[in-house]
Amino acid sequence: MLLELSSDQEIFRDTTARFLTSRVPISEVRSLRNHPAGFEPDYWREGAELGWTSLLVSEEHGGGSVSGGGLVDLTTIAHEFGVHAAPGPLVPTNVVAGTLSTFGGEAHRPVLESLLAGTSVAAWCFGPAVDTDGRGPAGPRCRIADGEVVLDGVQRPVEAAGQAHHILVTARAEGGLTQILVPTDTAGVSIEPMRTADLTRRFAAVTFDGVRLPVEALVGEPGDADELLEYQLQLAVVIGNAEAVGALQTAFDMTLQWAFDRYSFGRPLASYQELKHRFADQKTWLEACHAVNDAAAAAVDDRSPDAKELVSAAKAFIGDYGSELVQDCVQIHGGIGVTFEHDLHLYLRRVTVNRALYGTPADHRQRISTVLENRKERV
Amino acid sequence: MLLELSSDQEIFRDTTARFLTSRVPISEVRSLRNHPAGFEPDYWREGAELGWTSLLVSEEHGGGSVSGGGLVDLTTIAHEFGVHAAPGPLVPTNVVAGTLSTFGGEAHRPVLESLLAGTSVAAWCFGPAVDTDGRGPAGPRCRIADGEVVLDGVQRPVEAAGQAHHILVTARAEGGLTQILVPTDTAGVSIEPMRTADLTRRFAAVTFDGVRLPVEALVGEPGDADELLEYQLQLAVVIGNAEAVGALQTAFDMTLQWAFDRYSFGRPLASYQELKHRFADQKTWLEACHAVNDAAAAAVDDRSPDAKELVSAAKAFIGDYGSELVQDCVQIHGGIGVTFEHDLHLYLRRVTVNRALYGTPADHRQRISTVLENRKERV
Amino acid sequence: MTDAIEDVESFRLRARTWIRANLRPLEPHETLAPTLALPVQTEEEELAALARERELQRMIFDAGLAGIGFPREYGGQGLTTDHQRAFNAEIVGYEYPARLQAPTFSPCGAVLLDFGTEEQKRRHIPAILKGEEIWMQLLSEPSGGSDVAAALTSAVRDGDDWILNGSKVWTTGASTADWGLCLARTNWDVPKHRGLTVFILPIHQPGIEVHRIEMLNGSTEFCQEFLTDVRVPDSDRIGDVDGGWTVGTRWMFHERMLFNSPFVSIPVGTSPGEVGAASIVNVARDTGRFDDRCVRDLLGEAHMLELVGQTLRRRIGRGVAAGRISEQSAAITRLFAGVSSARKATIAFEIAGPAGAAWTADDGAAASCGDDFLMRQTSCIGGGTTEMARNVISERVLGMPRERTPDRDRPFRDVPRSASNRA
Amino acid sequence: MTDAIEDVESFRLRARTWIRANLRPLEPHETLAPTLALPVQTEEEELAALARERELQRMIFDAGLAGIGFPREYGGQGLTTDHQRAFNAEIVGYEYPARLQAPTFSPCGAVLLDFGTEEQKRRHIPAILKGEEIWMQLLSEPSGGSDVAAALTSAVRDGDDWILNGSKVWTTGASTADWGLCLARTNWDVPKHRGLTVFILPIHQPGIEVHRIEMLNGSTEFCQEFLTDVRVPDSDRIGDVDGGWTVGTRWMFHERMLFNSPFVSIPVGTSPGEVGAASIVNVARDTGRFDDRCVRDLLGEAHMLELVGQTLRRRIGRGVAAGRISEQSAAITRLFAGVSSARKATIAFEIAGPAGAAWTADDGAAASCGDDFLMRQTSCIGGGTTEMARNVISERVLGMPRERTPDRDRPFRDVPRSASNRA
Repeated sequence: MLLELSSDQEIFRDTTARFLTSRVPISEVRSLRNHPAGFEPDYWREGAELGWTSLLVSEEHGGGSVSGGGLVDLTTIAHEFGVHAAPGPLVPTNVVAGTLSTFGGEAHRPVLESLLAGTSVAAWCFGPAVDTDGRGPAGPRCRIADGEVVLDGVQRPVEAAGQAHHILVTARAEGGLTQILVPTDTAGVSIEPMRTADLTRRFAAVTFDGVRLPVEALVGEPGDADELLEYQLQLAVVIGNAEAVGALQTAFDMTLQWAFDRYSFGRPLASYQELKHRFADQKTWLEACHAVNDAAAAAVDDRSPDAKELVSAAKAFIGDYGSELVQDCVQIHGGIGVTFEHDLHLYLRRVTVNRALYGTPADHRQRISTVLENRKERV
Repeated sequence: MLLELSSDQEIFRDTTARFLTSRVPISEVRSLRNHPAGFEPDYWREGAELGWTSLLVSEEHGGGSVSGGGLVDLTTIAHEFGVHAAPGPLVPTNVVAGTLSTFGGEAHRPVLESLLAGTSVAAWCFGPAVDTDGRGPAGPRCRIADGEVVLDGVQRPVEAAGQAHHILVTARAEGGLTQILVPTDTAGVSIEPMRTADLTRRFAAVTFDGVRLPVEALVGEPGDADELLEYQLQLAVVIGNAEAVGALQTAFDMTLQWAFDRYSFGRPLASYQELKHRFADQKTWLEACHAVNDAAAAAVDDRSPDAKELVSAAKAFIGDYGSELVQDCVQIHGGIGVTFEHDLHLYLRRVTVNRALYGTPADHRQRISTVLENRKERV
Repeated sequence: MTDAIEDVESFRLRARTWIRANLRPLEPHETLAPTLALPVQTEEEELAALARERELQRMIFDAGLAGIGFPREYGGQGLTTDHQRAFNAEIVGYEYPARLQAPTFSPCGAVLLDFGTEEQKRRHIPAILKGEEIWMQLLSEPSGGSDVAAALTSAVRDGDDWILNGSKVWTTGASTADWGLCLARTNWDVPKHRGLTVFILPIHQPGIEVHRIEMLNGSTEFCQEFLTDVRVPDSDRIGDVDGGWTVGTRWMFHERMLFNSPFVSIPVGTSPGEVGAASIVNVARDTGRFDDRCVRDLLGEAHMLELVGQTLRRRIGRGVAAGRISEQSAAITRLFAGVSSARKATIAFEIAGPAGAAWTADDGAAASCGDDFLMRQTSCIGGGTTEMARNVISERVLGMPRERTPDRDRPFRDVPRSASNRA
Repeated sequence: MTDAIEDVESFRLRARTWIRANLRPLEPHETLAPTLALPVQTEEEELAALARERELQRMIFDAGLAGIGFPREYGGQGLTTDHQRAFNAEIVGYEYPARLQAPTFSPCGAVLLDFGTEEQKRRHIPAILKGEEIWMQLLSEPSGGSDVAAALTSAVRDGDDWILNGSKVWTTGASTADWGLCLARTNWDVPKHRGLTVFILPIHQPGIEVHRIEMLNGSTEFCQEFLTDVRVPDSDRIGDVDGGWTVGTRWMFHERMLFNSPFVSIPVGTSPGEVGAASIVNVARDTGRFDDRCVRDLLGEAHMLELVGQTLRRRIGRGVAAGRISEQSAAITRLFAGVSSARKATIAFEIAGPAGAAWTADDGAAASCGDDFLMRQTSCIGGGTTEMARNVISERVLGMPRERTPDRDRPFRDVPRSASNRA
């Protein structure tokens, strides 16, 4: 998170921080592992009232940012989600809300309103995305004919598909990538829950079997969703990164405190040089995680030409170095750090799962090299 | 090197160690940087009398091993080459001698004898080798017709090409890979010296421009050199690794001693826990380098089915971890460790250059995955 | 009056013949070594498996193949590490009593052999080798971490008995073990290493209360025990009063040497608790990514680490056995195994891609990669941390100056400790 | 009586206009920042380049653009780090006096500004800003390594003068510099930090003998100086007698902050001494390996490290400037830059393949990768080692306990030292 927030941003962030502290203390988070949805509807609705879902939505649609940079503002919320290991589908709901506000038609207004009000949440299928190697089953395909869209295929894993009223799907059509907002109660949609390394987030495999929708369900121009998908990916990555950085910050603070409190061989752990130097590395990586994701968020808000490479650099760096950081926190805690009773794994899970979603570090390094390749000039 | 040598092996190794200590002390090695060949002919001839070039050669051709495992024996010599940063084309001469003894015809006997006597040295072109991605210019090609072989193409870098009387070349022919022993004074052979990160080894780009030789120059069956090349690669890698391990051993010992002697902030460096733990890692990697290359040498001697994967594991491990080890030795020395005056760079060079020759660590990891792929059974 | 010992190759043949005739070949996919990452067993399943293993052990004993490195007078074979290694090669692919090996045969059995009285050895070692006694280690404590010698569990003399109070943690098999080996403090007025004593005690008794520890992946393999006024006769003391650190040092040596021990059968190629390179190959197959050069690079790295680890283990094991390098060098093997196992878990997780976050049974070998990754540091923590291994290597193997230990020369009761463990 | 300072954007425009009108655009491939890995320059080439830079600096001075962060009364512009940053963005792609920036403007000029007397500042700072005086640092010593405060170079009072004797090392520009900033010991009977004093002195004088140090790659950029009875008037002392560590601390702070300094012009995107990610792309192109996914993975990593390093430098720079984090946080930037530069050199070497061992000019960008790799640790050694940076971060930024320093409270003459430096 930025070292300097404006006072408005600070109030905004702090409101959410205080809400999460009281509504989802760690004991509550831990018990949500058996909750079918992973979060309570009331909790989400109240969060939406604090602005969790409105930052990427234009003012004319009832949204608005705090600072003028909606994604930067949203990263302060996401950071607190990470700090508190908070539940709730922050990434997909915001990606869909932002998309519907900018590219959605009149038909999508009621959905957008319910997302803003927090009375429903949305899921987003990260589709046949951009430069990764197309692993997993081929994504969905669709045909458009006679005023109808017909959708077939499978997508997995999809966050909050089982909790969402709508899923934003990217499908291959003859003309190119096409996006469709699919109500989850449409005939032909089936949702199979998956197992996950997360405690509170729920993922599903979603199958579309001859799903028929009116063309009003289309989002943006059919066949022209490449840039839209790229933009959504950038949003999802930056929000997920901000959560991960919040989780890393908490894990780091907790472990540093442990090193001061815990004695071994008559000395605090914090007095051992080898551990001190590892903390120095951790601190360096942590500051770097903050720095690169903040820069990525600003670049996406500004539609800057370096947004793609910054977003992927942030994902690749936070994924790899963040994982090593939090695993080193586990190591310094020793056995207690891998017990369910200890809090550390809640942060470890957040970092781990976010690393695997929306492209692994290796996938994003490939994306970066594509950017480099497309730079014609020899430096 | 093996922790336990037989007493014969020990005497053999020690003879070379004492020879190198007196003939090429470090001051001499340093001054050889300006020597056109990198070594004196007398030095090489005397070394050959100590058995440097005879271990892979059968007894009937005047060679013979100490222990029955010629390559294992040779690694003890190569280890001493690394320990003393000694000059001389140990890898190519032995690869060629071993090849000629096993696969060479009568026509090659005089060459083999001169290699055994140390009156000439040989070069070996590491050709279009095995599973790497064919980087660099396409290797040489040859045609066989009317009792003649005609050879065209470029090979680089080739160790000792400028010092050798003969070069063993692998070329693509219609029937497949073919090996040819080319006298360097043949018309159409041109040898361009290259710059190198080494001090005493010399490399060249060798061009073959319509080089014509009688078919007696062929080594092995034309079109059938794949296995031969694989065997040569294994020899080259294991010998080069053994040199690198010797260099690592010296760099490690030297740096450990420095840590005991050097004081900083009123304490010896050796008393700093962070450095102690790095030395623990170094020691672990060093023992692992010894272990895996010794196992690889034995597997090649035994023609064991796991020879390929062990050789490549050794190359990949020693290349990556050995580089980190010796670079950490530089780091612990500080600025003095990168001066020409200090001895450390002689070992750094040996490890660095050997890492880049005969396939990088990444190339050898690809080779390993090919072995895994070809294992049909699911484990 | 010692017989000439059996030649390794003839022993190998004898073992091979018996194994093939008497033991069940494993099914493909079947694993014996329990790892943290495996699906959790119910207590009934665990007990049934153990009963079967006791039976197998008895068969092995009756065949004259049990306790290869234990002396013949205690029911063992009086053979060497080389014989054990031959046995380990022959047992590959067959059912065998995996759960009995550690900690029962070693370190517990090995410590009894090193320090037990003649009577203790005669009573327990044959019973162990017949599969009649299963043992557990009561060593680590919640307060202690790597500082095993800082045990707070106390043993107070009471006539011919000792009264033990305290808590032990990270024990395995508490619900199935018969006996325990326990390190306790008998003197608080001397520096920590000089006030410890080792005892043996039956586990199932009223003064011992056992709690299962839930790990983050749901495994409940580990327990914590609370000892309340547990009475142990002085005849069940191992080694001297206040001489427990001598025993403890050897105890931990046996723990580090498990893979090169003459007491323990571990099929060649096994690395318990590790994500094996072979299973990573399956992750690549099941995600359809074997053709990706980056994935192949990672597969090559994983297999390289495994081959290097095996050859290193062999080198160090032989070097120690031959007396060429110090026993402390076992820490080198331990360090390498811990770090490379963590790296392999990371590689598997990376290859699994999104299946590392969420999965179904359809994901095949990729399905457990996320949970394995969450647990990856256990390879660098359990059985002595990698930090302790680095201390041992630098100080004991390389002879570098010892760390400053303010607890070394002062009565243990005055040693600074963590806030939570202060008086 | 201070004027309102010029607005950053209007300054930027003024700078841009002047730069475009007066400075030569660089050719493609042309680099200005000297790195260890570059082909060695002859002394004549070096002197010619420097003469041109003095001329450029004078032009910049005359244009009212020199010394952006230096006060106006000493010939500077009295502006801020933000103005300097704007200038750094505008200078990209143009010839500029690269060699004058460090150590002349900072740390030397910056230290003069912080601790010089009014007379010293008036004499030297305008001369520096006009390109008339080039400075060098006489700081490190052969005996000292990271322990800069353990300087053995002595300064003994003699009337109004001081007599200096000793040796300094890792200096740059000894043959071209006019003045030096020198740390010396003035008191051996107090702990090391309390017996140091800083002096300034002209370099070209008989008592100073300069030896070039040959680096393993043939570069002779660094020198060692031997000072024999060098006489320095007390008026050339900087700061208090025995107060040299106060000066030295600030001196090293300026050194760490070069990339966020208001005194130094460094084109945006430059990382001197580093193998840049862009040049690694050229290695991939020149070896024809851009299509290899493994190579692309490495290129992605290199560029990632570069972007992260840039954003980190900005974050830390702004945080320090705004007083949100301590000045010691500069060590974070230093650590990251050192480690990531070493990694980038490794990546380039890996991609170069066999051209890393031997090369000709035909190998293009791959040609220098082997030598760069040999020199890769310089990024973690020069300008304060990464080990020292980790000490600073853990102790000063995170407040962890200080290392035991047996030299801290004892007279410097009694401190244990390396065998080679004992009396």
